[in-house]
Amino acid sequence: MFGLEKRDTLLLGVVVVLTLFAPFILNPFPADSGLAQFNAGYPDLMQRFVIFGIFAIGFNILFGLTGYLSFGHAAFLGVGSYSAVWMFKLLSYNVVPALVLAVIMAGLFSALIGFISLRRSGIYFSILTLAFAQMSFNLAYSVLTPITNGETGLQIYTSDPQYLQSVDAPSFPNLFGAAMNSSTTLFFGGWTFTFSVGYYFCAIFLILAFYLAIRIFRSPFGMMLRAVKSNQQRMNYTGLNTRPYTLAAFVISGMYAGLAGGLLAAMDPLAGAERMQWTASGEVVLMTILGGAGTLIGPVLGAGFIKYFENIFAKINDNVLHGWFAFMPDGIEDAMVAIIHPFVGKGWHLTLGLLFMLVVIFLPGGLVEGGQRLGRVFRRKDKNAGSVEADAAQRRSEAAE
Amino acid sequence: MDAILLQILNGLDKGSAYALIALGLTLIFGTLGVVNFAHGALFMIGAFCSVTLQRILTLSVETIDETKKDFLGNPLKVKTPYVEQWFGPETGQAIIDWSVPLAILFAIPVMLLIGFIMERGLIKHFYKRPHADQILVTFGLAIVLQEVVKYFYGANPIPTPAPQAFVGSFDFAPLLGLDTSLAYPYWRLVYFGFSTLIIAAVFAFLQFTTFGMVVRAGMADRETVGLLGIDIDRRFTIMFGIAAAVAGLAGVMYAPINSPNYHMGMDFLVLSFVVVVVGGMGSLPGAVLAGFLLGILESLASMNEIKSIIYGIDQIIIYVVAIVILLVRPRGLMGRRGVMEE
Amino acid sequence: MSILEVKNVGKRFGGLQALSDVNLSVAENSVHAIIGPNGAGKSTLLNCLVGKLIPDTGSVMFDGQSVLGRKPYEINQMGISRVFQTPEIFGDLTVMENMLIPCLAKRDGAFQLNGWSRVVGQRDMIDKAEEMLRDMNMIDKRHMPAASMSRGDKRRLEIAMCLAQDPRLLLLDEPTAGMARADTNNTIDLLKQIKDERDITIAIIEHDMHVVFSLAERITVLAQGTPLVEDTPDRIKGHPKVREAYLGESQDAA
Amino acid sequence: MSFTKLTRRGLIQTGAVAGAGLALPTYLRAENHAGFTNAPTGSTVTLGFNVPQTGPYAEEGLDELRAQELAVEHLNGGGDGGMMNTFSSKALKGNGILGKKVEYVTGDTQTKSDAARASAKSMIEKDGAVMINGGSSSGVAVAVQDLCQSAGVIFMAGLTHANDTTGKDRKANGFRHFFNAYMSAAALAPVLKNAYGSERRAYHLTADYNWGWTQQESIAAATEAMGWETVENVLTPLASTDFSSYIAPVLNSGADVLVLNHYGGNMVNSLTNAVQFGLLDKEVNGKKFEIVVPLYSELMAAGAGANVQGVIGSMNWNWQLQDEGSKAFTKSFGEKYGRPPSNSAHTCYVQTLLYADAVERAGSFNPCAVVEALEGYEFDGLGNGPTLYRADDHQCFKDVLVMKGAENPTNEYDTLEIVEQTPRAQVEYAPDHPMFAGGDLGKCNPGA
Repeated sequence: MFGLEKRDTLLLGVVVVLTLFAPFILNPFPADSGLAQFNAGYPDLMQRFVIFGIFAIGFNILFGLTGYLSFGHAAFLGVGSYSAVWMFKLLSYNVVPALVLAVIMAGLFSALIGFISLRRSGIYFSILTLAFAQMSFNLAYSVLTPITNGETGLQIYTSDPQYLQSVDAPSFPNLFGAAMNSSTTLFFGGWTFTFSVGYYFCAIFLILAFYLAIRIFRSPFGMMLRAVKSNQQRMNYTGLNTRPYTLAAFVISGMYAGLAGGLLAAMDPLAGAERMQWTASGEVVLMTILGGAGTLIGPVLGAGFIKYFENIFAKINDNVLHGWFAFMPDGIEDAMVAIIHPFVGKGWHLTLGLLFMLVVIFLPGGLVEGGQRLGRVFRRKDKNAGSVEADAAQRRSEAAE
Repeated sequence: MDAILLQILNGLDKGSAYALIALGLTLIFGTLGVVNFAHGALFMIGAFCSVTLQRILTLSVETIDETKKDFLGNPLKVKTPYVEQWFGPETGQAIIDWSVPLAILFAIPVMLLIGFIMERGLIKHFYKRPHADQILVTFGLAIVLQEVVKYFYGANPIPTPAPQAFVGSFDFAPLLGLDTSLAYPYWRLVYFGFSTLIIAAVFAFLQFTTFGMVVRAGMADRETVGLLGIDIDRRFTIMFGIAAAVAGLAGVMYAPINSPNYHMGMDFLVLSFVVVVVGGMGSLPGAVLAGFLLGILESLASMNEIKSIIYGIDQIIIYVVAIVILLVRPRGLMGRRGVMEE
Repeated sequence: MSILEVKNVGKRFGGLQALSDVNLSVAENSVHAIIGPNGAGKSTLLNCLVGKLIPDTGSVMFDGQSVLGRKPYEINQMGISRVFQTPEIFGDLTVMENMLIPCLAKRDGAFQLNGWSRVVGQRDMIDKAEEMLRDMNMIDKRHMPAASMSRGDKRRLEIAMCLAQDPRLLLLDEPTAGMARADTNNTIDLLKQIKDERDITIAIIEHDMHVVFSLAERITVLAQGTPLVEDTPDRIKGHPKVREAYLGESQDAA
Repeated sequence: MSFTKLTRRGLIQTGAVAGAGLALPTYLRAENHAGFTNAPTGSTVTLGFNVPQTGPYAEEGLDELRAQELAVEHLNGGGDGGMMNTFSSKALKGNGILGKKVEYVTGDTQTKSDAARASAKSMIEKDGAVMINGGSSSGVAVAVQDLCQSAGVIFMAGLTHANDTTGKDRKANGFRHFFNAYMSAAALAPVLKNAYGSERRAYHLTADYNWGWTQQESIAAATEAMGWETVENVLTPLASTDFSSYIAPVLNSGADVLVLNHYGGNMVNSLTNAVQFGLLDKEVNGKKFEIVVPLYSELMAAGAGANVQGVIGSMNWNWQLQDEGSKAFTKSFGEKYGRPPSNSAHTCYVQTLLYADAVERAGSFNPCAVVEALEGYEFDGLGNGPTLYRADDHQCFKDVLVMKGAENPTNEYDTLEIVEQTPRAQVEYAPDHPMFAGGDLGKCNPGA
């Protein structure tokens, strides 16, 4: 179906179901229960899941397929956001021109940086992209303040021209009138489920982005990209020019990043310079590898995982902890809180750091590999040959041995 | 003219920190082939060795002074450090005053140990893994290390003063016969001297000891050295320890220059990689040269005369240099031809 | 009719004159071997032919066109394929994919942004690749990752990949280096078969005299960066200069 | 099962139809008729405390959090009541807010606009917070204030000092108790004139971002007005850690005062570097060289250690103030946490009380009612003397403290001493002052 193999159709189906039913899936606990802390089904976080999913899917097209480790992709995300907000400022709150410009600008910017950076490979490429990204961030934060509004972040003022904004259109990013921040809530017993326009808007892009990624993975072009990763020498002596292949991958992933940036701005019309910082680039690298580089679903999982941590774990404070362990005797309660305290709330970075290390050490194929291992334990059956997902994860773990 | 001289002097001092960090990074990359993103964290831990020693030396007995009040109006608890009790107030004060230089002695075993543990416990398993994995696992480690430090020391910078004897600055102007002032802080001069010493010691160690010879041979051609039946593993562990110690010592002495905080390692990380790449991956003299060079360039770029020509140049100078070098001379200033050139 | 004309090629590395005044003419549809002791400049010469190195002096003409200054992939697209000393294949890809890549390179050229079509949809290419694999007796291995094959298989795959491009000139760089005798013989048979079945010119750099004399129609002996003699295998065998410069040493090695 | 809408604009039509069709009156929740975002229903009300918990300002965030927790305790009738006893308004009874027990959620701003907004959004969308309080930088404050405006909740800013927060970026739903760069400059100028004379040549180092620029602009204007000359203004990259290359040329510039328009880690490092260079020991133009740090904080002073000695700066509040409110707050904070509160802790505590009080007086959590209650509100007893929340820009006007690094601190908490309490009249300005121009409060937004 859709020009896909059966397995891929299945995978796409899973992604579609997961994204469409995310408001239910991510809110498994009743709103007033103690575990509601772990619910992630509120619009902002769900939007982040899919937006960073898109970002990571795009990044994976570059890193997972060609093996070029870019430390500068956050710059394209930032460019996308700035472009989108500028469209809001100049034209109207309609997201269509904003997203179009975001993708185009990110594409142009990544073509420029890619053209220069791809003259080198390996760690040099990484450092070049890192240098470009840091430059962009430094400039955006201060020197380019007229364009980026620096520290505060680019936002929309009532004094902005908005030449095409009609009077009755929502004063929030919208798709022909459907505002991104509008939502409907369903109360069902103790549960509340929120369906937001913004989320579903992003979800559709995620599904499209995922579909496109499958097509690229399974195309001759995708195969060439994997060949670049495997053996550039052989590429050259097989009459293939690797530079346009890598550049195309770079630009495609840059456009994905631009789309993600544009969507971020569409969900929340403010673009901060921090989203261009190298640590933000590092974050997408971590997402991709955590989920499983070179696999289709991995980056999406990785993105969800990290964003979940950032947003849920950081909000657990001692007060909440005491709430959880309240049923225990006082001494033990305090001890439990003391043990967990360093890892949550302000210590969420620590947990994240430990997790990265554990995943990189024990699951080089990322969460996808972890899932497969689990699956194998349950099925006690050898993995099916021919699955790219399994292969990519497998290969990374072989390389690790 | 004197302004430029001053900035060059200043650049040398800044550069000495860059050079020391890059030197350790290059040692690890050159010998072990590992891209160590936790190197900045080692520098930070070094600086916290100073803090820790200062804390240990100021461990105090508390006595209650009824005549004074604390902020709540309760009698003030007066703290007297044990060292003052044991050695008398004057010697005690002097020991505390000299805690940063003393921390060098404290830091060497600590950093070596941390280096050994890191290499044996973690890095060893990553020799054959792709660079990306190395970057990730060491990046994860860097986060963990800095969070642990933050847990114990807090996020605020901790003042770690240099000994009183080094307070103030030295004026070079009379020496050079200039009539303006060319003042430079004593402690920064000490830092420069100290770095030069460490750099010289590392080079001497590699140049004149058998151990160093083997390591240099290993840097040039690891497989051959392995084939010679030399236990390269043990040497690599030691090299990692030494590299950690170099980074740590750079941090120990840096503590009085800028009050240490838990994320100072990350601040230096990107920069130190740029230095290594500019110098030439795997080239020790390159790392040192590039460290000083970038320090000087950065200092010069911070002058208003230059900033008025290119606004904001001081924000990006380091990266511009890195990009130009990588494109024009990919093996770096002193990298060997054919080594890591692609 | 010669397909490859090397004229007065010289190449210098710092103080070392790696090649000087090399003249070489490879006739179309012949098997031409280049031999010589270590350091004779064989690999340097080869690298000058495929665009990895640019000679300081002289010219290299392929089929009447100069290859100098062209990138390796351009030269390959002109019709020169190269087999490496250690097999260079796409280790992470399956055998089938390894075969498809040169097929696509032949059809689509150096770059094609066909991210929307599907690999499985390239029926003609797949047929071609499968036929090639069948010829090489590797069809049953088509789903294996290439890296997991034996060395002999990797070599055969690499040769197959080169042939899939229907090159006019096949360059082989010590194709049997480090191989067991049986594998070497297999490779010789394979090359003989290729020579017989195709309109192809083969230039081979080899250390192993057994291989050279089994295959070559003409041999050029290179010593210290310059051609010593060029002749038929029989004449080379007995040539005193060659014996002196080369064979004495290499018979032990072989 | 019922569909109910929490939507403001552009509600999905189908949702509305389904809601109308399926809704049964008995299941409809009361808050949906209250007409504003997150109207508290049950017996509790949730406040959102959004402070930096990671990154360079983590320590400051921690102190804000302490104060906020203390405020919640006091609002719920726990502890000694702190400033509630000294507050001029007696609306708060210690029984929560409008009888609802106060609960709170916390989040990490990371001192990044994006992260701060994400955290605030999760508090609003997930936890149902009616008010967001806290933060430690102006970029974050402006970003979160903008978010609260569009989401329809109240934003009570924490530490934010840039003029823009209540200047060009002012918002109807946002309130700032903290002082600003203009007020710092206005308070500092006379003190500086007294201390250092009116013929001084000042060299400015300025953090190269929005806050730095407004701070520099303000202080330069104020000092020039009293006769000082600005020799040079050098912008320093935010990412700088070593300021030596910016400080080294100061001595040769002919300047005799160095103004460090830096905050946080930048300020700790630049001040430490300046002292290292021995600037304070020099004599230039026959005068002793001096350093000025327009915005001080206790934590920065602690980070800079002995280097702050003799350096003048300004603060919003300090625990050493002797008014009843300050004493009460310092006592209850100190007894709970074993340390005196910082001025960012104070501002967050006061903001929480002010919000609660405004709700009590308005009798409603509706943001528009709260805005009305706070606008033009005069109060006292929360430190800094009589204070006005100005209606025009939602900026508090009160006395500003001029501080000086203590020469002989007796303990680790009194490294700064109060030089002068500059009266409110001296730091006031017109709402349309050029440094604050271009802003528009807009209308209060109650959200849903």
